[in-house]
Amino acid sequence: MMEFLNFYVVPGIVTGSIYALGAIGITLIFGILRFGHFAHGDLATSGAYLALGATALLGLTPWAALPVAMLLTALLAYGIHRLFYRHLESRPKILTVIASLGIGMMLRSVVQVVWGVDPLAYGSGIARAQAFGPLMLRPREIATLALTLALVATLLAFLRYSKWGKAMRAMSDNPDLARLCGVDNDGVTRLTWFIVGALAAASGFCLGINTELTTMMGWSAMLSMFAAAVLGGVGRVEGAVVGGLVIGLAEELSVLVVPSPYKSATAFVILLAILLLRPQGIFKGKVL
Amino acid sequence: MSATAARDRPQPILIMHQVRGGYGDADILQGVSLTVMPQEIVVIVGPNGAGKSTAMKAVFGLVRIRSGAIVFDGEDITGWSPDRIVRRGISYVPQVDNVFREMTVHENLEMGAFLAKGDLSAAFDRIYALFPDLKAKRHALAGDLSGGQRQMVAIGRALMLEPQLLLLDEPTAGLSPKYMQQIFQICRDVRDSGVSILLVEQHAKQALAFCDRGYVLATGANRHEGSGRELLENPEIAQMFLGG
Amino acid sequence: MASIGLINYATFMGTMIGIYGVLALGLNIQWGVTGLFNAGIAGFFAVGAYLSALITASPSPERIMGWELPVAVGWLGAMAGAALIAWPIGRICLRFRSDYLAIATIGVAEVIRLVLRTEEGLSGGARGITGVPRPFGGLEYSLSQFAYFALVIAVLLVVYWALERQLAAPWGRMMKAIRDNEQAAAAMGKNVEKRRLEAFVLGAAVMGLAGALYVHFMRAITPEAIDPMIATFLVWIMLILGGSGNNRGAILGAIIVWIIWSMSEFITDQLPAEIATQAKYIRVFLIGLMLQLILRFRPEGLLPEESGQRTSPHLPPSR
Amino acid sequence: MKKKILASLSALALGGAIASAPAMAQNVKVAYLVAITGPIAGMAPMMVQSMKFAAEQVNAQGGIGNGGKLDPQVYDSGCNPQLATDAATKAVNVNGVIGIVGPSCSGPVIAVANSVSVPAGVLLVTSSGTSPKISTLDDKDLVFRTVPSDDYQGRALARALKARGIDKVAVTYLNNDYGLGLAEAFADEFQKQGGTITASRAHEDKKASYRSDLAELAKGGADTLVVFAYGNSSGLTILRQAIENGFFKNFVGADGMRDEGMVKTLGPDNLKPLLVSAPAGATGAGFEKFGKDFKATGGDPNGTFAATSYDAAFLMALAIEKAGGDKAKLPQALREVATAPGEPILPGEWAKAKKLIAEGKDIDYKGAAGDHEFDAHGDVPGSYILYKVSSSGFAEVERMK
Repeated sequence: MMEFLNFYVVPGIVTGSIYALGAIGITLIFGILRFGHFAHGDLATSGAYLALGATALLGLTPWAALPVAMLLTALLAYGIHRLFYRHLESRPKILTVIASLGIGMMLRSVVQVVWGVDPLAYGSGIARAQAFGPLMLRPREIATLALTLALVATLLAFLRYSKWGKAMRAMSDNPDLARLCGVDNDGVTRLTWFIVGALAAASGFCLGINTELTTMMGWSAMLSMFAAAVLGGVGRVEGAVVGGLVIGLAEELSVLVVPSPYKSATAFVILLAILLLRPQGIFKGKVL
Repeated sequence: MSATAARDRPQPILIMHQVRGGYGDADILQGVSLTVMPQEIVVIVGPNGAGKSTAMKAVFGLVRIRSGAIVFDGEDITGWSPDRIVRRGISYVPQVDNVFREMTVHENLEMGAFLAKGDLSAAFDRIYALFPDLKAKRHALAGDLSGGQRQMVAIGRALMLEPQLLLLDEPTAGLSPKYMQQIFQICRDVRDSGVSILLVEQHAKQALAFCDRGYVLATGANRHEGSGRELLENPEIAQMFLGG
Repeated sequence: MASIGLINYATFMGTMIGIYGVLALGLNIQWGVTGLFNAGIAGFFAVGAYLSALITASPSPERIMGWELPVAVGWLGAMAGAALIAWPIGRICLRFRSDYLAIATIGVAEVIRLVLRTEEGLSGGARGITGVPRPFGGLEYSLSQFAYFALVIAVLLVVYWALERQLAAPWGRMMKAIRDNEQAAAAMGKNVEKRRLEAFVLGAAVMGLAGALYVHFMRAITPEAIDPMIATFLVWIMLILGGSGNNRGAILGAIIVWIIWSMSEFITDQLPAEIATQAKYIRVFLIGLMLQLILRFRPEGLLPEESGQRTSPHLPPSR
Repeated sequence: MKKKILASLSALALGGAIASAPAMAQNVKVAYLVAITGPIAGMAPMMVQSMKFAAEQVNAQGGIGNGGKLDPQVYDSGCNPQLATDAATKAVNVNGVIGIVGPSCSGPVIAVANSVSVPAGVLLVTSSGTSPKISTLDDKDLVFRTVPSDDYQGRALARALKARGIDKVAVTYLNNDYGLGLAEAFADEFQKQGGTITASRAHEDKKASYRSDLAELAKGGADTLVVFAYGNSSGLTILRQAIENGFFKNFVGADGMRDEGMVKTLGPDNLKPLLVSAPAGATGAGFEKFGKDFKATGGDPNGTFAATSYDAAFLMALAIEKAGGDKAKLPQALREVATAPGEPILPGEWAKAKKLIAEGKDIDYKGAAGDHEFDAHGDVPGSYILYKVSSSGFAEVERMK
């Protein structure tokens, strides 16, 4: 039983919260800007490497470098929007989806040019687990969970109580009506990209600190993140969190029933099942 | 002119003069003219495809206008963007999707006052006084309300910025007769609080009975105008919508 | 012998262009004509390649099939197999906007890759399948290359001709009508979902055929060939650059992009060793940038769709 | 490059007049096809560097033939058959190389051999294609490799573990030709020797967590885990998570796990229970000499496939010298310079080899990664060393048989 908890459930939740941070970004873009953002995984990769750059250049500890990376990635995300996506706004959304596929490729190759393709790590050595009763946790896992919790709580509070958070929800809910109310479309878009960039960086960072940094890490995780977003219900932040946890757990538990190489297929199977049975997701999100 | 025009008022709050325009290349509006006086309920009726909703959307800057002019409160607002028009004092309630379904009633009203600065409590008090039902449901999601309540939320949202003119696009569509009368009563209350109302109605008979003045459009142009009673008594109109 | 060498290289390049041209034609049915975003071209390509290999190669104790049937049977099998995979995916995803189809097809390609890598008994696993016969494979090198090149071009032309006919038929006109104005088409009583599913499956079959052409050219297939960059992304760039909705545009795109892609290595080879490694990644970056620039400045592609029905370029059904 | 294309084009126009010039008076082009991009891109820089190092030594010590130079052209094979065949076609047909060193990864080797190099009669020596399938290609004796088939290493490792008294192991392997080949050969031999494999599971790389995999593997009760993966990829993550969670007491890997970066990342102290095997020179002298020389130029002789890549490049040069630049004679020449009997030649001894070849004497290259006594398939039998982790990297434990 404890083995099950420590080696299946705990890693599943940690991985799941990493997916959740990514899925929130995907769900926000899907809900507010209304397109699937296929550069999201690579945005997370960029964030992870920017944190690494900050540790190297500024001499920060990894966790101190995280806010720097979140800020830089937020700017990066906004910059990508300004340079590329914005010009496609008046066109069918699917063109932006295609563009994002190319942006992902560009981000990846920039990371490969700057940092090379060898796996890198924020620090050396290993961290043995500490026992909390029968539960075995590593400090970085606790930190990952705490960070996810803090970011999600902050975001939910922002969306619930602040004027601009409500504007974002209004845009996601009913964009035409939001415009009739005088909500500044560009302002909400800008804000969305900042938030999405920062969260993507956090997601990439957590993935990096729990394993290693590789240039393909984000691309590999993207399918799971999308599945999490759709599972939770498109446009639903709390849905993305639940979806992320479900996908993370499902992937870890899948080895009990299928050969390990098919771990990556778990997310896909869940995605297809949810599209087939309940396309609006657990939390009744949008169906585009 | 009608009896109401005899009241002593300086000038109309809204003048739409010979407006032509539409969405794509085709013009739906083939020259529509109408006026709205302060504290007046004006209704636009007409058969399907007559351009009723389009005429209203033209006021709110949602339609490409090819020729003609729209003057609001003495200022030419032809070609303005919707958010500028909102700031100038016109609110618009679309026919469908006119609430934020995922947000609470209170948040819906808040969004209506998105452009306002400062304390909103007075505005909330005003709206909740007008719609006591909404106050009880203030924390419910708008999407969970009944159709009539949703319409109230939409109108309440539009009134948050204290507009001078309220545009309502078929507010009673799909409502039961009971709710329809309730909405009409709300319109009167709103008018009496000092706001002019221009609305498009499918239920011509009931609408003409309650409005101050009405316009009948057909194929994108004015056909008849007059007080509600005059129009109701016009045999041609009765033939057009009501009897047949 | 430089001259023969150049001809050999041109033949190789022409064959690859032919194969990619077929892929681009397949994508054109799905995206250009119908507005379906398939981001898992590699998966259908792989199914075609593996099936044709299994049908035509000699049997091996390590895996199934190996029927040594004629290559033409392999090609038909490839098309049928890819279509069979596409059908359920289309059934599930075509109800939604194309973003869902995109993520689902990325997933399908990934699962197909996993299956082909893992199931040794099916696909030779990570080691793949070797000893796939090539038509005219017995000839001397240059001659054999040229003969296969001619065959690929012939197939490309047949596919092109068949698709042009199909598009000129009521089916094609209906597809464009659905893409440009789904509501209107649906109102006319056409079974939109069924037509779109047909287009998706037909496109997948053509992609499967491209996979078959590829595997007989290489005489072997391993899971590495199913690379999203090489087998999916490059095809997208080809179609968008060439002009989606236009079959000739798709082929032109295949020609230009493959030449740029292949020739750019001659340039990066001239760079000093220290940055030569990086240059390979810069090449990928530039391909991505090229896509952005086309989307922004010439979204209709080099050869825009001819029919005047469209009000704006690239107008897939929007929901 | 433009110039090259122009030159080729003018040659075309002149009906190939240029092509008739004597071959040995000028430079000889060989292609180095390395997976600079793609899944094993991390190993590529050291492979390229060691190949180029071989070419530099050749050119510094008299070059090829009568004053010619070895002109290596590096291509990206991307660990992808489309890219590799494209690159090989360019190399053979446009740039006129007479031999190919590489490509990396077995899939591309098979594709290039099938569709380019064998039909065109070009010698191919791969330094990192380890699939047993390469042995059985219908290659007209044109495909060789300086890296042993996975089969040898897997079996040698199985015997070595058994000899050290390890009877019960669990195996996890990367789901590609490298991992699979090793795992199968290992399992076959280990069981033949009477050992027990409690669990054997493939894994995909780039996953964030392998803990559930590890838990499954540990269920059989073995305290040794054999990891056939790369130390700069999933191998690193698996070792980290196994050690952190206290799965297994001992770890065993093959050459893919002999990764200095991994030791640095996890810390040498934590990796004390790790043993890895890697191909070695039969006498050790070859590797020692290569190691010393290569280190002096800033290379890492222990880099994965660095030694085999060096040998492949150096052997290619020796064969070209022996064959007098005649493409058709290359395979035969390669066998002659690589196999006994003959005067032993160590890595870097180009001038000596050149002199002996000129005198018509037989030579026998004893390389950095082994003696390279090619068998009928063009394969080399592996000889391996078992290493443990020390504070300064990897230290030899014993030679394996």
